[in-house]
Amino acid sequence: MSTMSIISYQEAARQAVAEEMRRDKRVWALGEDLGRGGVFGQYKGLVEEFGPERIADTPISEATIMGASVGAALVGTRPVVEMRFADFALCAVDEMVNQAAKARFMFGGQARVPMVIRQPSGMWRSSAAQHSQSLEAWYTHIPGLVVAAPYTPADNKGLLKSAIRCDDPVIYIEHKANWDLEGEVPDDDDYLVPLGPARLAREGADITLVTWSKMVGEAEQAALLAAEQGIDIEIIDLRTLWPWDQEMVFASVAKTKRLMVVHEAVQVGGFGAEIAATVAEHMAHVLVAPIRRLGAPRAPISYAKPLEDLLRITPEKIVALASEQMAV
Amino acid sequence: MSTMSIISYQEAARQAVAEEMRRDKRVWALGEDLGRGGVFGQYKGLVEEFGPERIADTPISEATIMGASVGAALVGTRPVVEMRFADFALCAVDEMVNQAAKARFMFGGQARVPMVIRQPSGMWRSSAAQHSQSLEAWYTHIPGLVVAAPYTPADNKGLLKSAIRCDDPVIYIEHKANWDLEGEVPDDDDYLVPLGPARLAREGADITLVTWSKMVGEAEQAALLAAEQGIDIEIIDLRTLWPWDQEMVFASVAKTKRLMVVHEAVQVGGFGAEIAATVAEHMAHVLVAPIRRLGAPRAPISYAKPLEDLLRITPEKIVALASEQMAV
Amino acid sequence: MSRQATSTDGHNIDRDRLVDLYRTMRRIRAFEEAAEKASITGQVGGAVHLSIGQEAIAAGVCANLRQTDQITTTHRGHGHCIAKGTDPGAMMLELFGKEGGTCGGKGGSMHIADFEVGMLGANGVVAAGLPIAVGAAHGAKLMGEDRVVVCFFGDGAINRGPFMEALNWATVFKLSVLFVCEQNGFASTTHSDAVTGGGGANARAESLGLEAHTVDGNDVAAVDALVADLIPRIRGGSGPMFLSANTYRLKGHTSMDPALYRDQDQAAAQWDVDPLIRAADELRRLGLADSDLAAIDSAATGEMSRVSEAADAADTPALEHAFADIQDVGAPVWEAQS
Amino acid sequence: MSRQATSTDGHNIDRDRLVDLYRTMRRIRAFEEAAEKASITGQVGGAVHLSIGQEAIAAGVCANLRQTDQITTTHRGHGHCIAKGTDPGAMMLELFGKEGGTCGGKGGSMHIADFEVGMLGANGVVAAGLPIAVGAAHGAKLMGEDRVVVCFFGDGAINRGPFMEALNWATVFKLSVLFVCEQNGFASTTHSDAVTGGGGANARAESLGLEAHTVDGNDVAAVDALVADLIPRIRGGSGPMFLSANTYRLKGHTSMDPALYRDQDQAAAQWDVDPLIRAADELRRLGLADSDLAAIDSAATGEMSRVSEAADAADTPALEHAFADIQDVGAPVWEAQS
Ligand SMILES: Cc1ncc(C[n+]2csc(CCOP(=O)(O)OP(=O)(O)O)c2C)c(N)n1
Ligand SMILES: Cc1ncc(C[n+]2csc(CCOP(=O)(O)OP(=O)(O)O)c2C)c(N)n1
Ligand SMILES: [Mg+2]
Ligand SMILES: [Mg+2]
Repeated sequence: MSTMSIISYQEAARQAVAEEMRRDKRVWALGEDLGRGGVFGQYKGLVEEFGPERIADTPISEATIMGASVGAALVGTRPVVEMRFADFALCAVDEMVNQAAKARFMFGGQARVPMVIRQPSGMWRSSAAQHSQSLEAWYTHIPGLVVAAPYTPADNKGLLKSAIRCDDPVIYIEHKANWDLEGEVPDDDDYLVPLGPARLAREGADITLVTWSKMVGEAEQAALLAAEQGIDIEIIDLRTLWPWDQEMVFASVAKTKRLMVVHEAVQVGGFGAEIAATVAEHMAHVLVAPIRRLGAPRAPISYAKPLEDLLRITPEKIVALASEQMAV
Repeated sequence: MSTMSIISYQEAARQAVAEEMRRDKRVWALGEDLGRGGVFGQYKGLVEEFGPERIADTPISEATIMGASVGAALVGTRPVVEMRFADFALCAVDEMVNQAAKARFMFGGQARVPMVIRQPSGMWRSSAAQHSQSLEAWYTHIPGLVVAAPYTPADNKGLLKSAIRCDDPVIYIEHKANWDLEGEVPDDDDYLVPLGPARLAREGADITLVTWSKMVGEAEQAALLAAEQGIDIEIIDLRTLWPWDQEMVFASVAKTKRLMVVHEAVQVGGFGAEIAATVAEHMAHVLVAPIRRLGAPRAPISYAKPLEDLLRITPEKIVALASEQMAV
Repeated sequence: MSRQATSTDGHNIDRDRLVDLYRTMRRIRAFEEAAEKASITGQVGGAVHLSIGQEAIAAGVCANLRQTDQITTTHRGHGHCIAKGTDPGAMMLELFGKEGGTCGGKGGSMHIADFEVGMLGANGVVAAGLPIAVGAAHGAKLMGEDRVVVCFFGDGAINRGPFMEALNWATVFKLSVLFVCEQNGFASTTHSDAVTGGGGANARAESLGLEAHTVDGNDVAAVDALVADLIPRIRGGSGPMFLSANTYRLKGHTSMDPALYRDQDQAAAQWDVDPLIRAADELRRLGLADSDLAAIDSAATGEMSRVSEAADAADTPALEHAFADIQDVGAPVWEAQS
Repeated sequence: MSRQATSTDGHNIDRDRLVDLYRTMRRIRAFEEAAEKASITGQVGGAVHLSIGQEAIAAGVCANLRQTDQITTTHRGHGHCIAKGTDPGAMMLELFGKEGGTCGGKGGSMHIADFEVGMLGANGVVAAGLPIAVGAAHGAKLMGEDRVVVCFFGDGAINRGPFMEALNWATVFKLSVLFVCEQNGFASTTHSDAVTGGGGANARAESLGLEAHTVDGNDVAAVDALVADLIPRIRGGSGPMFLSANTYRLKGHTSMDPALYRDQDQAAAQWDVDPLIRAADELRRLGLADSDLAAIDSAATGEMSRVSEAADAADTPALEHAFADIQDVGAPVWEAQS
């Protein structure tokens, strides 16, 4: 039986990397400033245990951090690539999309590209337009990529370990505002959360709310508020966006007959559209209210806090939409 | 009254650039091999008329082709940026998304970024996974960007001219398999197709089919086949994806009560999801059949023709889906 | 690095000019000290990267530019903005995220821009300013204008691909750009040297066809003298040039960074070769009275504490600005959002 | 370029070795002539970039590699593949998009790979192979293997940012990479010189800390001799090195390109310094009989016309392969698609 500890989201990820590095000599991590623990401290202490070869400080060369990782993965190592901010991964898109995602297929299965691409995402402390983006939807659109976006510390441990063990490139999205979030996490060295299945974060009868990453927290708060109005929200924390757990979502919608999708990313072209469209295609007959999406307006993220806040998904906005849905 | 000529999609674009360069000294074009007419011949003869400063041959430096264009746009010129293949634009994503799309906003409106980013897209002659992608959905997700994807030669002239006159960055997606497509195009130097409104490509009573770029042609063929089965398809050629013509789509769906969205891009996370989701949110009550999307499977594009063909949207696939929808 | 002697002696700098340069540096310092404070108190919400210790480069370079000349800068760009003529009041409002900020409060420290004085923007993406600067110069060339564009960036930025692409581009198109590399020893928490192969910035620049210079970036008179020589040549059509300015980042990477990863004695010693101290020493040598120096200092401190107070008191931007200046077609409509 | 004398004389090359190199070159030539033909007839559907005229580089470099050594190449990589030991039969099947192709027909000419012989992949994106090669060498270092990785690319690729990043990376991590720049004068329809600033590839490499060499890339013995010297040093831990090989692209950019944008007389003259002609002349000088040469030539031509015929006759890949090897979780299911 596995014991549990209460640790932070960040510590959970740190443990995941450390455990996998102990377990498998081929695993290594690279990125800027990792030797001092990484920009958010998520690599703290690792260079002391594993040395600077396996916790590698790199030049500011995102394209080559990514491209070299592809090469290193092709020859059998398993790089954990730190992109620091998801926004900077935009300096390495050819390497992610044209190389990492396609090499296995283009080469007819001769080689694998086992790499994890960590992309801390989302709004965090007035970071403005170039340091706040949530671009997970992009990666769901690219064949060859797995996409994960955990919310709980336990998932950040178990999914990151699964991602490191995965033989395909995984876009691994941690939320920057989640680093300090604490929760129960199994101590077990082999605690894995499989890539794919969602997590039922809250059972409810009236509305199925599908979300991921930090928005799970907002949804949970919203559910409490909604409960006061007699609305019982079921929350599905998708945690893996590709593949996503259609089965759990469909089963829930079959029960609640209502669907809401909530994400921090821009609503237009967000991954919520995929979920909404899929449910509309397959479950229109059971729905008693129109599907609702809640994402950010299609605006760059403002620096000034009140303007930035305008773009945030809040529990209040979720509840408002929930009541609207129940009113139909 | 404007006279018309029958010209190709490629010639239409060439005329658009030439006319706008004559009209406005600030307009210039840059990219690899433009001095020899560009890789598809779409700049043929322009260097002879405008000289090598305004039809500029660049090094193979996509990031700087894009970034320098941002700088040149910020100071008042109007670059037409040739990316050659949409796939290569992935070498310049920071410059497109973090810089071009955000500068006007981040700088509080002090400056504009009038640039057109031409991204020839789509499957063309067994070009395999790195030369065939359709990534328009990505750009619809990015605040600050306009996205256009014309199908007819007339639209390729009128929209490209509008894009060049637009004060914001426009992602301009031409289909590589369309260059030789001929059609009537107004000779008028001021023939503009505004960014935004869709084009009703075919009137029909039974199903609204929303599509864009080369798939309009497939849809038109499908409509003929479907007509033989008594199914009357209305085709909306979106031509601008952001902003898209919600009004025309909604009006058509209100009439036909059925929606199909068809695109060449991967279905998962494609722009079809946005249209489907939006209609599901707002028009669920009028629909008599579930919405249907038709896009490519989430697979890299194979080189071998029969495998490549598997990924194509064909008139037959469209008709099959249409009959299915009518059967509901 | 050991303590360096001031090398201003050789430059025969005019005292009045040095006073002006000193004043610019002091104003930058005072601005950043105020910004640092406001960052620590939380009045400034976003990341603040201080150029404390690097002011001589901003001052010495920009003193040689016309208002119509243009610059691009980085996350660490307050000094360049002030030296180019941006109003510190508007800058501080921007840092506070307030109405009247250079960008209406929508950009913050890392996105300050002031097109009226040729400040084409700070940038949150390392090395992203290089292609933009090159493009601004390309635009000038196309329009037949004799502007010079100065591009500031750090020693960490030279390892990003766009660095090379931009320099090559500037050479190929013979553009009027001065690239200024601020060699402050660090890229965030990493020693720049540890991740930089070969002969460094100047060797790379020369290999790309640029004339490359090195200057003691803590010696404002030396920077001024050298740049005074380079800018007219660039304006005259020499093509792009490169300048490495050796300096030291006296503070951490951000205002929140205690910078414990570096040798603390060495870091402390760098305060002795602070460009402000060196310029003040030189001014004294040139006969400026201590009281005159003190007056400059207190004017600067006073100015910046006023702009800081004003910024604190100012209004936040009207909410609808969150949806303004996105794009002409297809932007969200404020009324629909609110 | 004027006609160059063969410089093999100085290399005291063993005749048997030169015969082997000649045979490799001739096989590459014959493969590409067959591919060109199949491209023109439409049997090969995708773009075909011929390295005709550049074979000496592939042959001379790869002759010095072990099977466990690795290479990456570009859109113009047939020669490198054959020289590294990839079966031309599988390559031709790949070009034809047939079952049994190196990549099962899913990649085509621009994505040939053969991991068993250390051929880590061609690439459709210019310069994308450099970081990958560097990463392969980084992997070898981490795993304690003494492999050398050779990275082939063109003179146009040196203007993309990843070129600089990859070279810097190789220096910083002291990796066992040999970068080979094929200076064929063109980047597609553009003269490479016209868009390349400064001293070119070697100057850049040296500025990044790499030992850089130049060789007459049409002289297979010279290439062989130089690389024979470099590879053991690299394997011994010297760190990365750079080699510019001067050559000429005798054909157009693709098999469809008549290359009318270049001086036709100059282009014609280049056929006289074709590396095959030069090697054949040298072999005759070393006493090889014309009949022996002819035998090598006809063996190569025969081999490649057989692989071409076999490819034509082969089956197309099973359709379900379009959905195989995408990813372990979340790939489309063939049954659901068909
Ligand atoms: C492309 C990119 N990668 C990483 C970062 C994170 N980052 C911000 S500043 C910095 C260090 C930059 O060092 P340098 O260029 O020397 O400038 P300095 O901070 O020393 O002024 C890093 C790595 C970024 N902003 N952009
Ligand atoms: C990033 C990128 N930009 C542009 C292209 C189109 N392209 C293919 S080959 C080529 C020329 C490459 O020149 P060089 O590197 O000298 O190789 P060569 O063709 O001469 O062997 C270009 C521009 C591409 N494939 N990838
Ligand atoms: Mg620095
Ligand atoms: Mg070349």
